[in-house]
Amino acid sequence: MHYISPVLWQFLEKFLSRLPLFPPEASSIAPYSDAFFLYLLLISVFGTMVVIAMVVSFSILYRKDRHPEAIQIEGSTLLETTWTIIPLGLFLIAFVWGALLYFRIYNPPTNAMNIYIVGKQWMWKAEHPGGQHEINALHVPTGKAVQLTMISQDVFHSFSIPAFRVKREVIPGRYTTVWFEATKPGTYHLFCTQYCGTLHSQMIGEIVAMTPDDYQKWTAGSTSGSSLAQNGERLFASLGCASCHSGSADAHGPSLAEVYGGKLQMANGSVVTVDDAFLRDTILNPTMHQVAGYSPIMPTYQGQVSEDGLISLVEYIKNLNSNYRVHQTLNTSHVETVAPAAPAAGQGMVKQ
Amino acid sequence: MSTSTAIVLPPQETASLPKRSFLNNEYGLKSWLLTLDHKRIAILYLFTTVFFFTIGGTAAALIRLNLLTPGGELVAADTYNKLFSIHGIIMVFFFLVPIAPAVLGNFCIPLMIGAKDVAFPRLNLLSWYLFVTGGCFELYAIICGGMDTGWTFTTPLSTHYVNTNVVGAALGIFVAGFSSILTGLNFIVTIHRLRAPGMTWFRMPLFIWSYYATSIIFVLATPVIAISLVLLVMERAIGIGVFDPTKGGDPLLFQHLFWFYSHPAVYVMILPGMGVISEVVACFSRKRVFGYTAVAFSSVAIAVFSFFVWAHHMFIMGISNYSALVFSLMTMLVAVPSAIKIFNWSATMYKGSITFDTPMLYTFSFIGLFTIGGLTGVMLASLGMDIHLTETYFIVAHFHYVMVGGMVSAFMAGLHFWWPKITGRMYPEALGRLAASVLFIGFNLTFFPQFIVGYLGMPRRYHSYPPEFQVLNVLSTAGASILAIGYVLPMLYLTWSLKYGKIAGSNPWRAPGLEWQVQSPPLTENFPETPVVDFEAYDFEWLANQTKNEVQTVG
Amino acid sequence: MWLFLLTEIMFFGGMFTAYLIYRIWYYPAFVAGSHWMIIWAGTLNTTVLICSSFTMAMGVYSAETRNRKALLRYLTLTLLLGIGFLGIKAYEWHDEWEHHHVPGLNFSTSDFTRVDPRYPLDKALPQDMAEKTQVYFSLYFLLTGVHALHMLIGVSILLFVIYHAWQGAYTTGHMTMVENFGLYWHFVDIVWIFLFPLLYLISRHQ
Amino acid sequence: MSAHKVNEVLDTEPTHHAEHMVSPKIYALIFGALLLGTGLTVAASYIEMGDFNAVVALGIACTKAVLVILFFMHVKYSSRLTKLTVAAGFFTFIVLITMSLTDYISRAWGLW
Ligand code: HEA
Ligand code: HEA
Ligand code: HEC
Ligand code: CUA
Ligand SMILES: [Cu+2]
Repeated sequence: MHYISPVLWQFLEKFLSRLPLFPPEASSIAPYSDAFFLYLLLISVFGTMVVIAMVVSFSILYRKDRHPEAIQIEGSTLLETTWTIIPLGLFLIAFVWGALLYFRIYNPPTNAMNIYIVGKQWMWKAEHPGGQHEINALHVPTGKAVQLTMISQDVFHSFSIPAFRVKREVIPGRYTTVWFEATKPGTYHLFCTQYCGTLHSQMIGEIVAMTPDDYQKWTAGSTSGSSLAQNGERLFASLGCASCHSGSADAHGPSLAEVYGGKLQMANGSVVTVDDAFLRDTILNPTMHQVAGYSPIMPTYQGQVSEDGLISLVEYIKNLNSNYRVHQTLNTSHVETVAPAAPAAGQGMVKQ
Repeated sequence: MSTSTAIVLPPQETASLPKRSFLNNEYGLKSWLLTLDHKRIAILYLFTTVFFFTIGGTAAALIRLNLLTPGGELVAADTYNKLFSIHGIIMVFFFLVPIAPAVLGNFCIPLMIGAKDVAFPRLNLLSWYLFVTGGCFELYAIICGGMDTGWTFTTPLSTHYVNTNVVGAALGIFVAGFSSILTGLNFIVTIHRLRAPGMTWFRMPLFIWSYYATSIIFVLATPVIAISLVLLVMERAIGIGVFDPTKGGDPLLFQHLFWFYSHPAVYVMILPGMGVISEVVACFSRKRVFGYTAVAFSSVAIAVFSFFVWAHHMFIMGISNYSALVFSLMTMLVAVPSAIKIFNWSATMYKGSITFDTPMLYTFSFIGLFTIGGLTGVMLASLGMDIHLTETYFIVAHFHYVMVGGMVSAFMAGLHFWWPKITGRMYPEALGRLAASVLFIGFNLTFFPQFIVGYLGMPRRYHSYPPEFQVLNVLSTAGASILAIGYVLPMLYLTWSLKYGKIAGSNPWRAPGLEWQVQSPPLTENFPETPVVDFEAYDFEWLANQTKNEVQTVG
Repeated sequence: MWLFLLTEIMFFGGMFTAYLIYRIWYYPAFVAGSHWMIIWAGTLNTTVLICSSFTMAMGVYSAETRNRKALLRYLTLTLLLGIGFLGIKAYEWHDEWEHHHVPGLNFSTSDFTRVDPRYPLDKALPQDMAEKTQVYFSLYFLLTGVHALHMLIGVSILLFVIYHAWQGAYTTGHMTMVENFGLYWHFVDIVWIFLFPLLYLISRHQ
Repeated sequence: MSAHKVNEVLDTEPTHHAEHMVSPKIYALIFGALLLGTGLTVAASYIEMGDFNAVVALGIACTKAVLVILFFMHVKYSSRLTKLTVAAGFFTFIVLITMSLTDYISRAWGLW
């Protein structure tokens, strides 16, 4: 080849070296996903082959030259049932297998570390619990389950890491979660896969999976001061939350210590699990999540806290093991305890 | 070739077109634009849909050209977004949804059931005008800025964040939707009321069964997209808060409503094709379709089940996991009737006497490509797999396999099959076979690489992409140019054949359907006298007796 | 004709679905919103529509019995009742406009964040829920608006039908037009029969 | 062609050839019932019944609708086909609502 045309050769070389046929398997879920894909591929190839075999062999056997006179056949119930049952069976296996995989991918293990993702036109922002911020990049340790809690500030986006075989829609107004456990250190693609406007194709970034040691170094090297929870604490004080959620017996609101992860009895009789989405929602729409035994006096904080702020608050409440810190802030920011600062702006029209 | 073909053309030296037919009954533009004849309306539709196809196809060509290089140097990002939105909207709402029902259905249904016309000829003409009006809105929207929402109009993007001509586009679809509704209505009533004496339900060609199923979907599903578009326009124009998360609305609700129509609509796009395939397979195998009842009922089953599966487009969009389960299961169920059909067609060839004319070649490519497309659909329907595959080029490949490889192939099969009936002339057979092969090769070259690049993770609707995907994209673009030849070729030779094609005679394929028992092109009133049907569908023995006392052309 | 009505069912179906879902979500807002409906107007309108349905049915009957005069009389009555309905509806809309209850164009939550003087027992809605009354009113205007549009179309067709009936059509045995129009009219009536309780009544008391 | 076959064809015709004329008396009766229903719902809405208010109101509305459909719209006297058509319409309507609700209701159940 080489002596025929160097240009052609170069071209081919480049061509082939740029022809990946299979994405890297870089998360603990990827092998499972690929195994399932293999199954689907197999039944598809099998089904296609059966059809092709029928069509080709009949075309050869019964073409007009060989078989000038057609023999009329009505049909066959036996055959009909066979080719109803077999595909149905194969499809149902696919359904069960797929469902199991789905729940595996969308149900984070309880010990996962949490990273917040905010999507907006057209960038990704990641917020680590330690307060590190990243734009269009995400550093994660290998060998550790990482849960992403994601929200969009404007339109639908979708957070996709092909190498990890995970993807989840990022929705305005609601947290969604996805988790993965990276297995191989490396840099992988991060795509926004839901069409989100002009620069949709620029809403990309990279996932850097690093060994736990490297990750440790990275976190240490890129802290920007206070952690998320610390930010949250500050907000908790300045927004006046502490005045009602002081944890003392005569407080207007329930104590928030250790509330995360537990179950709450609601005023309308239902029982909910307190997760990130619930915390966010109660801050914005307290009336829709009335805790039993309290009156609906909590003001809405819609339009007053940014998504980042909400994330900090949520992170703070999640880590609130006792009311000690709340009392601390209470003592330091006494001004706000008199009247909750927020409702003033809440009166009248709040419209964008 | 002469031994292996079923074409029995009349002796060409003496043959002539019938003196009187629907084509030369009246002349002048007015006689076309105000016609109530279903056959002329079909031809009007043919012109308009082909017109829209060229627009959509041009957009596709630009998309593929732009994706030749990873940087997307050809057009700017927002132009690219407009291109694929135009491509999707035009191709779906103004080409594929109307093409099969309105062109082939309009032409064939009355002929096949032995009726003079459809039940409401005026309504039929009105639907064409609605369609054209909708199309004009759409063209207006495209010219005045275009729209860049994608064909799915996802809220809140379409309501609050883009500033292109979404309202115009939505209105266009809204109006065209009424055209679909009226067509569906017309067909249902026609099939119920106007069957010739003796044409019982189980003597109807399978073509009619599948059009019946299609019409049901038209009538029941289209209004839902109409209302969701109304909501969308209201929200965009005056800012009501039904889908807007900041006002307490749920943006997902729009998708529920949208897909409640659009999933059944994908079966609108395939069922007519399945009807065509049944006819063609039977004719060119010279055999009754294997398992007639199974095929007939599977059409209806597809139509019914298609209403239960819409949320499979939303598996990762934030619907609840439980409901994802339900919808995934239903999707698996709806895939089965399609499998039944595929197997029955294949089995029809068993012990047949097969010839390989152009329609049959297109049928083969339908069977192969639709099977691949459908099975990849099953992959998408499997929850865990969908997470990885959704919103990538895998989906793009899936739906082009079913829509282009499936339905467009079937339409081409049908067009070639009925071409002699419509025009009275044959298309050039050798060119036809060539075009069918070119299409098949070009198609696979275009879209098979997209499966791979999709599994690699390349997202759809991307104006530029990481360089390692380039090779596959180059292949795909190369395929698209072959594909373009494959489409332009039939356009050319079909036009050519209008004047120079061989005279076809009334039944060149020696097919058994009622439509083949009249002259081609048929009379305006279709049948000189009401036919009485005393034979089963695909009754080749009856046909053999019949041909002994040769069919006559009137006039 | 029935097939066409199927289409209509599904057309309204989309909106009813939306209504149901948001009602579950934002129950208090829907209650508060419906407190602002003018109940006498709604009741009156329901009655008007039912009357018009009755006169329509009688019109069809007169066509069946080939009684041109009666047909004309009943059709005209139907027409008047239909116009009456639209008038009352317009009055209501005007009222809602005055109260700033039209989302998107003219909306303010102030009516809902304070205690409603007519329902002193009810508490005022907290701000976040008050915002959600917009959803209620959006749906209210959509549902009634689309319904009124249907009435408007119905009235226009009715004019046409009356004109033909006046010329003596329909009373000679060919009455499909009247019959089908009757079906349409009854359908529009049925939609209102559901809209009335959903929008006006079922939250009266909480 | 045998007479039997002709019948078979005619049976599937949706027109009500053997038109059953509903007498004005029945119309008046239904009319009265509808007015009564309206009065009842309005009255019922002023009685505190908790969740039952909605049930009662919708129950009455459904009854009224059924009356209109059966008598004013002649479905009671129409062919099986018409009945089937009407049923199909309501069926899809129910499908739309219930299947959407599967999502909305079970969302609150949270993750697995
Ligand atoms: C003509 C149009 C058409 C048709 C017929 C289909 C048919 C099917 N589609 Fe497809 N689909 C689309 C058009 C169509 N689709 C479009 C346009 C989109 C994307 C929309 C967008 O987002 O822009 C889409 C997207 C789409 C999705 C959403 C993906 C996502 O967004 O995440 C899913 C998921 O379930 C899906 C599934 C299916 C299934 C299960 C079928 C089934 O009906 C297929 C049934 C057929 C077969 C199964 C093949 C025959 C079977 C055999 C021969 C048996 C084989 C034998 C053995 C296994 C032994 N489709
Ligand atoms: C019926 C439906 C239909 C048809 C027939 C096609 C046909 C084709 N489509 Fe289409 N496609 C869709 C429906 C369809 N598509 C939809 C619904 C989408 C999703 C849109 C969205 O994301 O919102 C899509 C998206 C889509 C994409 C993804 C864009 C993206 O996500 O970024 C691509 C990319 O390759 C593509 C390519 C093609 C190609 C190469 C063809 C070819 O088959 C076309 C071949 C035809 C021609 C090339 C034209 C023939 C030439 C002439 C008629 C001559 C006249 C022209 C000149 C003289 C210039 N399509
Ligand atoms: C006026 C007093 C008041 C203020 C100020 C207030 N809350 Fe509350 N909060 C309440 C009451 C009362 C409840 C219980 C009733 C309910 O759910 O509405 C509550 C409930 C909650 C809950 C859910 C119940 C639980 O136990 O998990 C959370 C979370 C919460 N508040 C967080 C906050 C945050 C964060 C802020 C500040 C940004 C804040 N609150 C400000 C009074 C208040
Ligand atoms: Cu964000 Cu696409
Ligand atoms: Cu679908």
